Amino acid sequence: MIPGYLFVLVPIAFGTLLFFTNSRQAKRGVIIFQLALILASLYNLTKLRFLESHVSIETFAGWDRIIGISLKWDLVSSLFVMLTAGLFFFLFLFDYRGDHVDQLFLMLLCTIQGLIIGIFLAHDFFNVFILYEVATILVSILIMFRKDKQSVYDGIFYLLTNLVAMTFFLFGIALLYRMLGVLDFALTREQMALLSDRRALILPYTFLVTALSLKIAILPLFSWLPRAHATPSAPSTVSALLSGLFVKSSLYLFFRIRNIFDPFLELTELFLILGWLTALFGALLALSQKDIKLILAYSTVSQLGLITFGLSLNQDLAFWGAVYHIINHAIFKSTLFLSAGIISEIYRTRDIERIRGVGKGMPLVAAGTIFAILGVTGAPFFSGSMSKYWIVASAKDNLTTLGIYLANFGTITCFIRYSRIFFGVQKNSENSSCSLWKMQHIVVFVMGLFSLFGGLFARELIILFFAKQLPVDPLSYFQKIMIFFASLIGGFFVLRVIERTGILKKIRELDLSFNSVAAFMFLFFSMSFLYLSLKYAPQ
Amino acid sequence: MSELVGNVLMGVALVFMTCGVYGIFRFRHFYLRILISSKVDTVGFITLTAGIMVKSGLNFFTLKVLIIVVFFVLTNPLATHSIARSAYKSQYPLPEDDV
Amino acid sequence: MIFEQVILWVLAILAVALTLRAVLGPTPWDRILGFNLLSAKIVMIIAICAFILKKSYLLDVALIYSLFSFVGTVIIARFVEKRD
Amino acid sequence: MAELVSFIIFFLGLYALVVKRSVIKSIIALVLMETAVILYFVSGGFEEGKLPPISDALPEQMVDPLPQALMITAIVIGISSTAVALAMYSQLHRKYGTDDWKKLMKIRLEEDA
Amino acid sequence: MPVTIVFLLAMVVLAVASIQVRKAEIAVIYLGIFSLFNAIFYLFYSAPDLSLAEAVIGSALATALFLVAIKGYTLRRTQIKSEYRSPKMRLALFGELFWGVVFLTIGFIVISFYFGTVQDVGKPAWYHYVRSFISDTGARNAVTAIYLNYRVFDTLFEALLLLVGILATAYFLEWPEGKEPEEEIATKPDSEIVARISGLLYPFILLYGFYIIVNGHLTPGGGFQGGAILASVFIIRYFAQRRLGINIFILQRLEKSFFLGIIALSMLLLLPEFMNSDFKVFHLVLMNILIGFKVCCGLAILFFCFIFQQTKVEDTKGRSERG
Repeated sequence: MIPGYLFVLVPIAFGTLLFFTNSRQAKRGVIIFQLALILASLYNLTKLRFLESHVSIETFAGWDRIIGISLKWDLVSSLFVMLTAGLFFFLFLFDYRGDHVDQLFLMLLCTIQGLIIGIFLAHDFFNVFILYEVATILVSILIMFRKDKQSVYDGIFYLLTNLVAMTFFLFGIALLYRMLGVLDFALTREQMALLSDRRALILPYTFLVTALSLKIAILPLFSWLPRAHATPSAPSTVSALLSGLFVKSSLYLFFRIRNIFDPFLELTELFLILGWLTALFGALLALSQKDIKLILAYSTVSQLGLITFGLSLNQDLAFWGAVYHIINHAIFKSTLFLSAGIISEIYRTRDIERIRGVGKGMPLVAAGTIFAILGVTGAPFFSGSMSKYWIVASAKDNLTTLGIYLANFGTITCFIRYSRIFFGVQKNSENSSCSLWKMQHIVVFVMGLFSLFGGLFARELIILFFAKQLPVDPLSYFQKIMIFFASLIGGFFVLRVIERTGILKKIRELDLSFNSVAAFMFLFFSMSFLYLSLKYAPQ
Repeated sequence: MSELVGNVLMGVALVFMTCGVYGIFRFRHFYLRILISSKVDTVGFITLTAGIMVKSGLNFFTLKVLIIVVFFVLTNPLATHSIARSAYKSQYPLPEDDV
Repeated sequence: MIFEQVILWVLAILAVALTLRAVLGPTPWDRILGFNLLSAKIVMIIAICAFILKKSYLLDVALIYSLFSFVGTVIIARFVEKRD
Repeated sequence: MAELVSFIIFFLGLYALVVKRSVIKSIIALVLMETAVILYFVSGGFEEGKLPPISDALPEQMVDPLPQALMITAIVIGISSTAVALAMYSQLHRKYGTDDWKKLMKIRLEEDA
Repeated sequence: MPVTIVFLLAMVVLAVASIQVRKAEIAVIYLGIFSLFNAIFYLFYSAPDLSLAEAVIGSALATALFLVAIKGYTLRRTQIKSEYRSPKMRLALFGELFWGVVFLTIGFIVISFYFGTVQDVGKPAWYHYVRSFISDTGARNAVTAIYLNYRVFDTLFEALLLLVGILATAYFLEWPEGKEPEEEIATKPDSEIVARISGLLYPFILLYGFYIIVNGHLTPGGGFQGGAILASVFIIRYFAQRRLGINIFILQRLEKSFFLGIIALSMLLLLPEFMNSDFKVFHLVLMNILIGFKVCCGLAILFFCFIFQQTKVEDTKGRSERG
C-alpha cells in the first residue's frame, strides 16, 4: 500500500514546484503527474480490495493513534481518491489550451486536489478542520480567478459563510475534546462508550451538524453554493471541480461523523425531511434560473438533497445506492459544467433563451451533454437510474417512494427546459465557429460515455469495487422505467403551464442576504439542539 | 534588607501609577492627558522594575529585567510621541491656555 | 509573597481603569493612548508574575509584549490620522 | 468561568453576524467568534495551579499541551482568513461603494437581471 | 490566579463595545484591546506560547490589517450620519431588540444545558504527551514537541494555509480596475525621531526574533511567533524609510522555497532510524528556522500588499506584478 500522506503531500509539493517552471512545461508536467496519480490510486484500490479486512489505518511518523494523526483507507474512500485523480486528469486535459491557465492556476488546482484527497482519507477531527480551512481560502481564489466585478460579492459571501461554518465546527471539536480527551475518529467512538450520560454529546453533535449541513447545502443554508459555483469569473473547470467533487468530500465527511455518533444520537428523521425538501426546492429554483451555470448549480443542490435523503434512510441498500449516486453525480455534473463552459465561450452568452442549435453546431459536445442529462434524470440504462432505483427499492412505505419520484419529477422538468438548447436554429450565427480546441469536445464526450457505461454495468462495478451484491429484480425496475416516461411527458405539460405564468421570474428574485443566512444558521442550530434535547430528555 | 528596599520601591511605583491613572481621568483635554500620563507611567515602570531587580538580586533574571527596562525606556516615549503627532497632524485643536 | 499579590491586584484594577478610559475616550487618540498605557501595564503584570513564579522565560514574553505594543501603537497612530 | 465567557462571546459574535448590516462588522464578529472558540479550547485543558508545559515542571503539574499546540494553528488560521476577507472587502468597497449587506444584494440582483 | 476574572469581564465589555459602536475605526481599536486582554488571559492560564501568538498576531497585526483595509472609507462621516437618521432606524432597532431576546433565551438554555451535562472521561492524550514528550522528541517545550513532531501533518497544512492566504491577498489586491482610494499613506513623511530611534533598534529586534525562533523547542516561542517578530522589523522599517527596500517578487519565491523545504524536512520524520538518533532535536530546530523565515516572508508580503495596494513604490514598479 502506498502510504496515504504521500497521496496528500505529493500533489501539494508538486503544485508548489510548478510555480518555478514556465507555463508550457507546467501544463505538460501536470498531465503526466495526473496519470501517475491515477495508477497509484488504482494500485492502492486493488491492494485494499484483496486485503480481507478492506480497511488499513496508517499513522504519520509511526506515532500511536492517541497522540499522532492517522489516515484511514477503506473501500469507499479509496474509490473516491481514484475518482478525484481521474476527474482532475480530465480537467487538466480540458484546460490544456485555456487562456487563463498559468502556473498559479495549475498550482492551485494541484493543491486543492491534495486537500480533497486529504479530506477523503482523514481520520482526525482537527486535521479535517484545517484541511477545510485551507480548501475554503483556495476555493475563494479559484472562484474569483478571472477578476470581474460581480464575483467580488459572491466571493466574500462564500468566504464568510464557510468561515462561520468552520468556527461552529471548531467549537464542536473543542467540546468533544473537552469531554473525551481524544481527537481520532475511532478512539472518540470508544471514549464515548465510557460516558455515563449520552446527553453530554448533544451540544458537540449539534455544532458539528450545523457546520456540516451548511457545507452540504441542506435546505435553509444552501444559498451560498449556487452563487459560488456559477459565478461569472469562475472558469468552467473550477465550477466542475467544485460541484462535482468538493461538495462530495463534505458529504462523505458528514456521513462519517454521523456514523461516529450513530449508536448514541439519531438525527436521521430530521435529515430525511430536510433532504427531501432540498431536492424539491433545488429543482424548483433550478427551473426558474436563466443562466445555464446557475441552473446546473441549483440542480447540484437538489441532487445533494436526494443523496442526503438516501443516506439517512438507514438501510444498507439505500446506503450503497447513495454512494454509487455520489460517484455518478460527480461524473455527469462535471460533464454538464464543462459543456456549459464550452457553450458559453462559443455563444459568448450564458442566457439559456438565447442559446439554440447546439446539436448541429457541436455534435460531440451535444452527445456528451445528452448522455449526462439522461444520467442526471435517471433515464433507464443510465448510471443515475441504477443508483436512484436502489434508493427507491429500499424505501419501505410508499410515502417515501412518492417523495423520491416527486423530487425526480422536478429534476426531469428542469432538464427538459435545459435541453431546449440542442434543437432549433442558432439565432445570430456569426459566432458559431468551433474555434475551440477539439480535445475539449472529446473530453466532454468521453465523460458522457462514462455515465452510460456506469449505468449498463452498474451491478458488476459495485461487486468489483465494494465487494457487495446488490439485488435488481426486473419487475420493479420495469415499473421504474414506466414512471420515468410518465414523468417525462408530465414534465412537458407542467413546463408549458409554468412558463406562461410569471412565477418563475418571481422565484428568481428570491435571494438571501448574508444576515438572513446567519439567522438561518442560528435557527438551524437551535432547532436541532431543541429537537435532540427533547428527544433524549431524561424520562 | 533587599526585601525591604524592594518592597518600598514597588510601593512608590504603585503610587506613581495610580497618580498617572488619576491624571488621565482628571484632565479634560487630550494633550494634557497624554503629557501627564505617559511621563508618570514611564517613571512608575522604572521604579517597579527597579524594585523587582533589587528583590531578585544579581542573576540572569535581573539581566533580563534590565533588558526589558532599557527597551521600554527607548520605545515608550516614541509611541507616545507618535500618538501626539498623529493628533496634531489631524488638526486636533490645541487647548486654550486657561485649562 | 502576599505583597506581590496585592501589587498584581492593584495593577489589574489600573488596567481596567485604562480600559474604561479607552472605551469612554471621545477622540480616537484617547483610545490609542489607553491602548498604549494598557499594554505597558500588562508588561508590568507579566514582569511581576515572572518574579512570583521564578520562571525566566516569562520575561521573554514580556519583552515581546512591549515590542508589539510599540509596533501596534505606531501603526494605529499612523492610520487613525484624518486628512479632511 | 472562562467557559461561560467563551460561550457568551461566541453567541455575541453570532448575534452581531445576524443583526449588523455592515460587512466590516461581520468580519469583526467572525474574529470574535474564533477568539471565543480558542478561549474555550484552552480553558478546557487548564486546572487551577498547573504549570506551563515546559520541562522544568513535573509531569503531573503540567497543563494539557495539546489545546495550546492546536490553538496556535487556529490563530494563524484566524489571521490569514481575516486578511483574505479584508482584501476582498477593500475590493468590494472600491467596486460597489456601499458597506451594507442589503444594498449589496440589491445591486448584485440588478446586475443579474 | 483569581485576577483572571477581571480580565474576563473586561473582555466581555470590550466585545460588546466593539460590536455596538457605530464607527468601524473605533470598533477595530476595541478589538485590538480585546485580543490584548485575551493574550494576557492565556498567560494566566499557563499557556505562554499561545499568549505570545495571540499578542503578536491578534492585537498588533490584526488591528493593523483592519485599519489599513478600512482606511480609505471611514473618512466620509457625513454618509454615516445620514444613514442612521432615517425612519428605517426604528425598524432596525426593533429587529435588533427582537434578535437580542431570542439570542438571550437560546443562549441561556444552551449554557445551562452545557453546565448541566458536561463531564470528563479522562484525557489519554494529555496523560501520554506530558509524560513522554522529552524522551520521544527531545524538545523541552511540550507545545513545540506536539506541533513539530507528533502532529507535524497539521503544521504542514498550517504553513500551506499561510502561503495560500498570502497568495489570495496579493491576488485580490492587485485587482486593476475600480476607483482608486486616496493614496495618503505612502506620501506622508514620518516624524524624524521615530525614524532615527527605530533605526537604532533593528539589530536588537532581529537578534531577538532569531533567538525566539532558534530555541523555540526550549522556551515558549518557535517558528510562528519568531517569524512575526522578524516581520515587524519590515513594518517598522517602512515607517522609518519611505522606501520598500525589499522586492515582493523575490519574497514570494523565497516563501515558496521555504515551504518546499518544510515538506521535504518533515518527510525525513518518516524514516524510523532517523528519528531515534540524536537528529530529533536538530530536526526541531531546523523546522523552527524554516517556519520562522517562511512566516517572516509571508507576513512581510501581506503587509506590503495591504499598505502598498494603491502605490506601486518606484524601485519595484517593474517587477512587482505577479511573478
